[in-house]
Amino acid sequence: MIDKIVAKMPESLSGKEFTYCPGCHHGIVHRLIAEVIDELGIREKTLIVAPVGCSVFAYEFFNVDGTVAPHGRAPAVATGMKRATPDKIVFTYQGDGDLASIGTAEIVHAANRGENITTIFINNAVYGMTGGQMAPTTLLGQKTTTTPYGRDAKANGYPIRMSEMLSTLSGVAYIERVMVTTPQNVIKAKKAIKKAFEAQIKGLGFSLVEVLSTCPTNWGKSPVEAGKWLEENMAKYYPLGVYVDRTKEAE
Amino acid sequence: MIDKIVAKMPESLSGKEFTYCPGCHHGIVHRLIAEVIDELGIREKTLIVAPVGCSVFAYEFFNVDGTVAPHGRAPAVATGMKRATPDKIVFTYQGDGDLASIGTAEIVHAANRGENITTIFINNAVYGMTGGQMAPTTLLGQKTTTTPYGRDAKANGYPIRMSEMLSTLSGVAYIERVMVTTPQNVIKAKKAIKKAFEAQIKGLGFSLVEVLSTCPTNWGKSPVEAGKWLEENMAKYYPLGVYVDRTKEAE
Amino acid sequence: MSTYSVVAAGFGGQGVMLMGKIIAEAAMHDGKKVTWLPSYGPEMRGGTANCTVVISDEDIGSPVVDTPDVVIAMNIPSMIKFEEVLKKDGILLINSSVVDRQPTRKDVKVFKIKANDVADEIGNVKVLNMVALGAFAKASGLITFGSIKKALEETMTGKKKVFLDINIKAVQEGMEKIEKA
Amino acid sequence: MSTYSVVAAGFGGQGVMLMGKIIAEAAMHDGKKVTWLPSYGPEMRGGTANCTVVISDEDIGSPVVDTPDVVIAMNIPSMIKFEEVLKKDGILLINSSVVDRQPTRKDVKVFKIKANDVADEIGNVKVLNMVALGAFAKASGLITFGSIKKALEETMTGKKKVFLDINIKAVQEGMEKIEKA
Amino acid sequence: MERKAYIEIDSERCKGCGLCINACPQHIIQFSKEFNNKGYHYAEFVDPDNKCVGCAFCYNMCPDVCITVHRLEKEESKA
Amino acid sequence: MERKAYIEIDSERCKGCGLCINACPQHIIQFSKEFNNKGYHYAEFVDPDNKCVGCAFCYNMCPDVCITVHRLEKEESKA
Amino acid sequence: MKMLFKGSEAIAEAAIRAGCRLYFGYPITPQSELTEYMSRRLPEVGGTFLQAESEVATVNMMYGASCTGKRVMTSTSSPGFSLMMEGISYMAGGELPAVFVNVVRGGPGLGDIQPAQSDYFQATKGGGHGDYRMIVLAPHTIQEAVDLMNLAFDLADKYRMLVTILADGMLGQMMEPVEFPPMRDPNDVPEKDWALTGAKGRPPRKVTSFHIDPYELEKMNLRYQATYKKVEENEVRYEELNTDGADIIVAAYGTMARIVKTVIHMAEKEGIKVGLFRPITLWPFPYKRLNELADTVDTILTVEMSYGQMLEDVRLGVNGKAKTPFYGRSAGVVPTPTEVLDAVKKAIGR
Amino acid sequence: MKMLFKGSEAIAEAAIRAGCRLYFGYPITPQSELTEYMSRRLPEVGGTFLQAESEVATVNMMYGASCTGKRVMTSTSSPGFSLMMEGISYMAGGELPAVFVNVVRGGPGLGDIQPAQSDYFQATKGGGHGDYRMIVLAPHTIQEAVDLMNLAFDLADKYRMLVTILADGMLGQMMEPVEFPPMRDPNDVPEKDWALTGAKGRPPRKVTSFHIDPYELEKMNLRYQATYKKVEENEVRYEELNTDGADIIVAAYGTMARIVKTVIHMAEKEGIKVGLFRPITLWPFPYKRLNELADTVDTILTVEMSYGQMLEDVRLGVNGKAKTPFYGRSAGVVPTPTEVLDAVKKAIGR
Ligand SMILES: Cc1ncc(C[n+]2csc(CCOP(=O)(O)OP(=O)(O)O)c2C)c(N)n1
Ligand SMILES: Cc1ncc(C[n+]2csc(CCOP(=O)(O)OP(=O)(O)O)c2C)c(N)n1
Ligand code: SF4
Ligand code: SF4
Ligand code: SF4
Ligand code: SF4
Ligand code: SF4
Ligand code: SF4
Ligand SMILES: [Mg+2]
Ligand SMILES: [Mg+2]
Repeated sequence: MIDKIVAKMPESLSGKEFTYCPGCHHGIVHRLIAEVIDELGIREKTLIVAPVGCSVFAYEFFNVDGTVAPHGRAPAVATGMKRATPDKIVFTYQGDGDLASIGTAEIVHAANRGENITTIFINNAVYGMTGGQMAPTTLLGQKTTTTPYGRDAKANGYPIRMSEMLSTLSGVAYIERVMVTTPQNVIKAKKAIKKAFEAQIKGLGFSLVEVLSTCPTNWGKSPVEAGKWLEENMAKYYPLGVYVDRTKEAE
Repeated sequence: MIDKIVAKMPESLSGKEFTYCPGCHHGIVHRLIAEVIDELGIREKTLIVAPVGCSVFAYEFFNVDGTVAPHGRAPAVATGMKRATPDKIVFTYQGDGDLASIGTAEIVHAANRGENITTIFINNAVYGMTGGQMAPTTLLGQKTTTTPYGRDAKANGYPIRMSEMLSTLSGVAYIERVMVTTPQNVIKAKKAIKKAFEAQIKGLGFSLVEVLSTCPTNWGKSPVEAGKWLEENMAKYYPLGVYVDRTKEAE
Repeated sequence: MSTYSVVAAGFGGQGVMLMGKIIAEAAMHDGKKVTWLPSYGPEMRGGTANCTVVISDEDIGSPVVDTPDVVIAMNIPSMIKFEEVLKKDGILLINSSVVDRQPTRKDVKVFKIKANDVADEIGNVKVLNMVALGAFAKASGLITFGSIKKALEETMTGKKKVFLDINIKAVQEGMEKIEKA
Repeated sequence: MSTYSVVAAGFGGQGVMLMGKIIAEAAMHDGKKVTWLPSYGPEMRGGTANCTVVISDEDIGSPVVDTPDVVIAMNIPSMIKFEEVLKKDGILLINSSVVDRQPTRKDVKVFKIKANDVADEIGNVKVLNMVALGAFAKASGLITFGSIKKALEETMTGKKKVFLDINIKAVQEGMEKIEKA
Repeated sequence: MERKAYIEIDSERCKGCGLCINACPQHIIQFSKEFNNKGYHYAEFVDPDNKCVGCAFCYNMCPDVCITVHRLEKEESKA
Repeated sequence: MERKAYIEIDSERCKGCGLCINACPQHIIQFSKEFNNKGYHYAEFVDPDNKCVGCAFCYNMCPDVCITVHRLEKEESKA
Repeated sequence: MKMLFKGSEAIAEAAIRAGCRLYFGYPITPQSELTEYMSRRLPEVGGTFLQAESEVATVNMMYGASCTGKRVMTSTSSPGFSLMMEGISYMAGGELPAVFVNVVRGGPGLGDIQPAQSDYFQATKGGGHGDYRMIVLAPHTIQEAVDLMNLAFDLADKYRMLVTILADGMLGQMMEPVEFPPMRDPNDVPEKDWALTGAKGRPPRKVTSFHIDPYELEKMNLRYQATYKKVEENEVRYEELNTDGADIIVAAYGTMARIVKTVIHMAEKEGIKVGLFRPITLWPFPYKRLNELADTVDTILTVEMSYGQMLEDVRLGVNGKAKTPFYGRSAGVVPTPTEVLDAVKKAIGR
Repeated sequence: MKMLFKGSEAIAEAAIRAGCRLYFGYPITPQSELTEYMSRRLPEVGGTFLQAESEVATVNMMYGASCTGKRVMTSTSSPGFSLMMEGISYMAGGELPAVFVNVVRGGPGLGDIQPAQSDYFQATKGGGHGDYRMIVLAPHTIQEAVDLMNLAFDLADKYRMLVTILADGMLGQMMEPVEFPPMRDPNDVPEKDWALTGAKGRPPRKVTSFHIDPYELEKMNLRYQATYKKVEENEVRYEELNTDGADIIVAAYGTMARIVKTVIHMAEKEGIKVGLFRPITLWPFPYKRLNELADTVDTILTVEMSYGQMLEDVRLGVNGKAKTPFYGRSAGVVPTPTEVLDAVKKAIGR
């Protein structure tokens, strides 16, 4: 009998303990990205741009060179990096406040320019780090610390569907929306992330994977309940699937 | 015989001479807006937010209260005004640099919130005021002072279709793209502008009219040639038509 | 008395912030000047939390305190961290339901309260903070039961009103069950 | 000569900016220090444009000049605007093809050149600026024909090279056709 | 033919862009020989044959709102 | 039954979120009675009947990368 | 009746009582409680709360709201305030009144979320472009913060200027008992004859900072400068404690000044008489009074939660008449009373 | 060979010769020619030009590019610079070298597009949040601007600091003959052992301004402060003209100093000996030399195209030892030599 390790901490993680709350999906997504980087053999030339948000320390958690951008500006920072050193693989990791609110202009234009970078977008319908305020992706009726009476379309606007919006742009090579609530869709999510990085390696332009994620702490739910709430509410409003795939056209 | 004036300077224009170059479409659009304001009888409660761009003086040209916003921020300024005084009719007038480049986040979120304001968007594929630099809407191959070798998708990104992108947002009541190259489509454009203002009057949310426009000076063409170039090039890439119309649903 | 300072520290879920707030409010009702200052930031997510309450007869200068007069340690890390800075002859109140080790300082007065156990007995482990608060009141003499009650009454309003009685009970039990070590 | 300043002013399309630039370059070739400063902004779109050239044997301080030594007025508004500030005994060169009125100052030297007409005769009205430039060189003696020619040769390169001869011609004609008023 | 309509052009306001000239179906607007004070060859309405139909095409295309369009209507059309 | 697979859990790293427990098809992970140093009831692998199939569902759901999954394979399956 | 209130929330409540019914903001630690309080409370009083998409949008929403003549405010912390610089310059140019609260945290960059005073230059010298000024108020207790809110809105309206409350994470996060002033009627403010309310029965009004002709723009600027001069003459505020016959005067503001108050007691016990000079208006800075005080002591020690920013204003005030040493820590580290006492002793050679 | 070059374009060419191959920017008058020159020229030398979607994006692209260790620059004018304040603070916190050119125009707000010096405070005192500093260079001729570009990039790399060239619309728009230094090989710069180049055969590197623990953040800050001190000791630059035995010294920088040079000649004719003190580094400011000069004259007149910003640094330098009157105009109006001469006369009572 041979004792074979089939799954363990990937090399592209630094091993530092995550600062996330128990059950927070940020951790799952980190691991998936690290696995993909390992599998593609690009660790030594990958640069991460972390956001401001709960994942602000992402640059510490990955075993790659990296930095943290001002809130929302990761796509611009990544653009600067990639333009300066096109041989590197550059990815941003961003929350919904970061990407869909303050950083709207930067993500739209990075996508539109077809910057050859990859963005992992964690949509947890809330500002996790600052204490559960409304995000642009907060669902209607959802209570947050800045929508204490529930999000109201008239007062606070609508939950924004970023993948759909960005899909209208010509510079986009790949966009998919996934979630990581079950082992099955964790595997799907990983495939999507891999495709996104592959698109960059092939030089096809901008790629993005939106991951519907939980924030058990600010949702006031247990990690398991949070996963259910996500499936029953968020996944309805934010349909999973591939929104753009120009990786085949290109082949 | 009665001598009847059938068309003259509308009351909602101040009468100040426009600072635009000969043949520039900004002037036509100004007149249309003023006519619409006259016809709707809302001059005394209309507020204009001018942009930074060739139309920076728009607030002087209209016979209404108004201001000029920092470059790109007109939708946020208008939001502030409208939220403070919801009984007023508030509109922004913005160029493509202003709205589609630096002001991307502000226009996206005003639209997404369904701010009950109206935006007139002048797309002339160029930064007019600052001397003909590339705009996000500059066509591929088009030479500008910052794309001296012609716009190249790889280096400079793709011409962005704002009406299409904004149409994905839930807060939008009305979006139409028009042009003003002939008397016939001038009349169509006016109808669109009227619909947009009516949407606001009815409280339906965000409305926008994109006007494909000429910049004879920076295109290096005569006004008449510029109109032709617009029809033959811009109108192909930026299809005219109604992109969103929730004014009927609402009735 | 002129100026006293209290640090309440523990895990996030142990209600130390509220404990500090009730201490401050009670002292206010007793006619004192008070400040309440939370730790925020690094310790916030998941880890430990603490707050500092200053109680004084005079206007309070600094709400930050180098060397507190009283430390309420609701868990081990808190005891380790704050035992060190406690003033000589100060009071160290330990939640002995959770803290199973002994303090090392010999120049301070140590008290113990089995806050979790007492709260469990009353019927709701969540009121462990009020049990500790009662013990604190007893050990320090800084605030009176009357003003604690008043503070609780003002805090537990609306939907929270149903929890008022058990919280008051917890304070009382805490005052009783405290042990001098 | 120590420091001389020249203002060239006219409609946007009259090429006054290039005229100024060639003056500056020619003076540079003559071994002088020079600055060239455009007006930009309010007047830019559609309206009038002007530039100021300072020529000196020494390092040049201010490139802005209150009272120029020479004014080249290519149209009526320019003449009206700059006649006023021209230095006493300064030179006022007028494009008499366009300016149909007389200057009012009596304490300045007035010269005229029918720049549009002369340029038209040569075969391209666009070189009217070089005609004026030639006249300026003659009237002021500030720059030599040789250095003007050199400046033009350096400027008219690539696709513009075909226009070199006619520009040189224009300068020559300007030097000849200038009239003292 | 009887005059049905005519236009007035504010020649000092005009920038000579020619858009009205290009738009007029009757070809009765032309560039002036003269410059206006701004230095433009302004647009002139020249309609000796009373061809103007009052369609306001010119007005609609004028970016500088220089044009006023008049129609001459019969008394009875008042109602 | 013979042991086919097993997992190791880094109990000090574990935050007791329960996602692995929820995901395990064999129900062989449970919360510990003890606290770890962070103060959490960490996850424990309790598989007396060798039910673990090495599916790595637990690994895949663990947000804190606490789990290492082992499979015991026959010698010949090496190739 | 006094209530125990968190600094951020007390400021919010005080703003509402000062007649503010419009809040635009974007969450950021350590002031999100202010934003959150507004989101709960404003709907109760018929006001409008809007979470903007960013601080850039925030300042521009304020610009728009202020144009209409209504009282408007926002709150943020350091990086957010930096993003507002362009808009602030525009508002100053448009002579628009509004109130900003900057709950300063450690910097530069993302820094940390602990209290600091390292945005003094930004607030007082103009972080944005152009020759503009803001009135800057620096409360040192929650009660003072509450009291200054009324003043802030009144000064803003009176002078058509921006007013910034420069607080820090400590003041924002701590609780103290406060007494609130009565609720003011938001409509009971003097009419603004420049506000954009619709051109009904009057010529249109324009709010602008733009003039293509520099001489016109200069005229505007000379008007601003005249206003600034008036403010410098009339609105200087400071507190003095123990300065009479002091061995040394310590200049400090905000939270730092609280700590100095503790130091005064500690020093007394060691026989040192420490005076406190506490500017309440950081702009206009109390140069004149400080210059007078410089005649009475040898040493004016500046203490800041920064590496020396107010220090420059202190030196400008003292103008060479006394020694001006400095003690400060920054980046979110708050000097302890003991440290400051040591600095005092060192400054007077003890 | 000398060539007649526009200021903006000369700066661009000089940057390229200094080894800069990356330019990010957004058009704005009066510096768009610089942006446009880069768009033409960089592709010729294998460099990268990118027009960003805004100045906010610009500064962040610079951040990213600088992380990789390459030389990078941008140029803008006042409102655009204001939008960069957050990013600048982050870059300062990340100790990232880069060069900014601010071609200042009249403000505040949209202002106008004429030359001004009203962004002095913003550049020298920190328009962004936190205790950071930038090196600020103020050329007064195009040749000097060209020469300073090499220095700017070298200082930026040496100290891992931001360097700002503070110019104005006049310097940007005018032409003068210039001589360019030779083209440097962009790869011929000292290796940066902190740059993000991929974690190959070494532990990963991180660029950050973030530390949740204030004591860690303080350590970073103390390192910045140590660097700033070194720069203050080693990099002060200024020009003195005629200061020896002068009746009055005028302090002025950039374009304003050029005008003062003309005034010196004019004054000479009237028998007044005017000295010029021209700081070339606005930060670090030449306080020490100014303090020495204050011993030699009664009056140091500051002249600015603003309402008195450098004036504060002059006063800090003089420290009460001489009179420090001021003359300035702002908003795009440039004081004429005659006006300045009058101010000189008034200052010395003639
Ligand atoms: C300019 C600026 N504004 C605001 C903040 C405060 N802030 C930090 S994280 C954050 C939002 C985080 O939300 P999100 O991007 O959704 O990430 P999450 O924490 O949910 O993963 C905000 C507003 C900041 N750091 N900088
Ligand atoms: C923050 C800022 N950046 C840049 C500018 C310079 N600027 C003025 S107008 C303009 C672009 C105008 O283009 P567009 O919006 O398309 O209007 P147009 O002139 O073409 O009508 C720019 C970049 C500015 N005023 N402010
Ligand atoms: S606050 Fe929410 S998003 Fe942030 S770490 Fe905790 S669970 Fe995750
Ligand atoms: S530059 Fe272009 S857009 Fe601007 S006024 Fe002239 S023609 Fe119109
Ligand atoms: S109204 Fe019609 S017919 Fe008459 S001039 Fe105008 S375009 Fe021509
Ligand atoms: S369209 Fe108007 S501006 Fe143009 S030529 Fe005709 S009248 Fe003149
Ligand atoms: S590998 Fe599969 S069966 Fe084994 S413990 Fe994990 S989830 Fe359960
Ligand atoms: S999923 Fe990971 S962190 Fe959560 S309980 Fe299981 S082992 Fe612990
Ligand atoms: Mg989020
Ligand atoms: Mg445009």
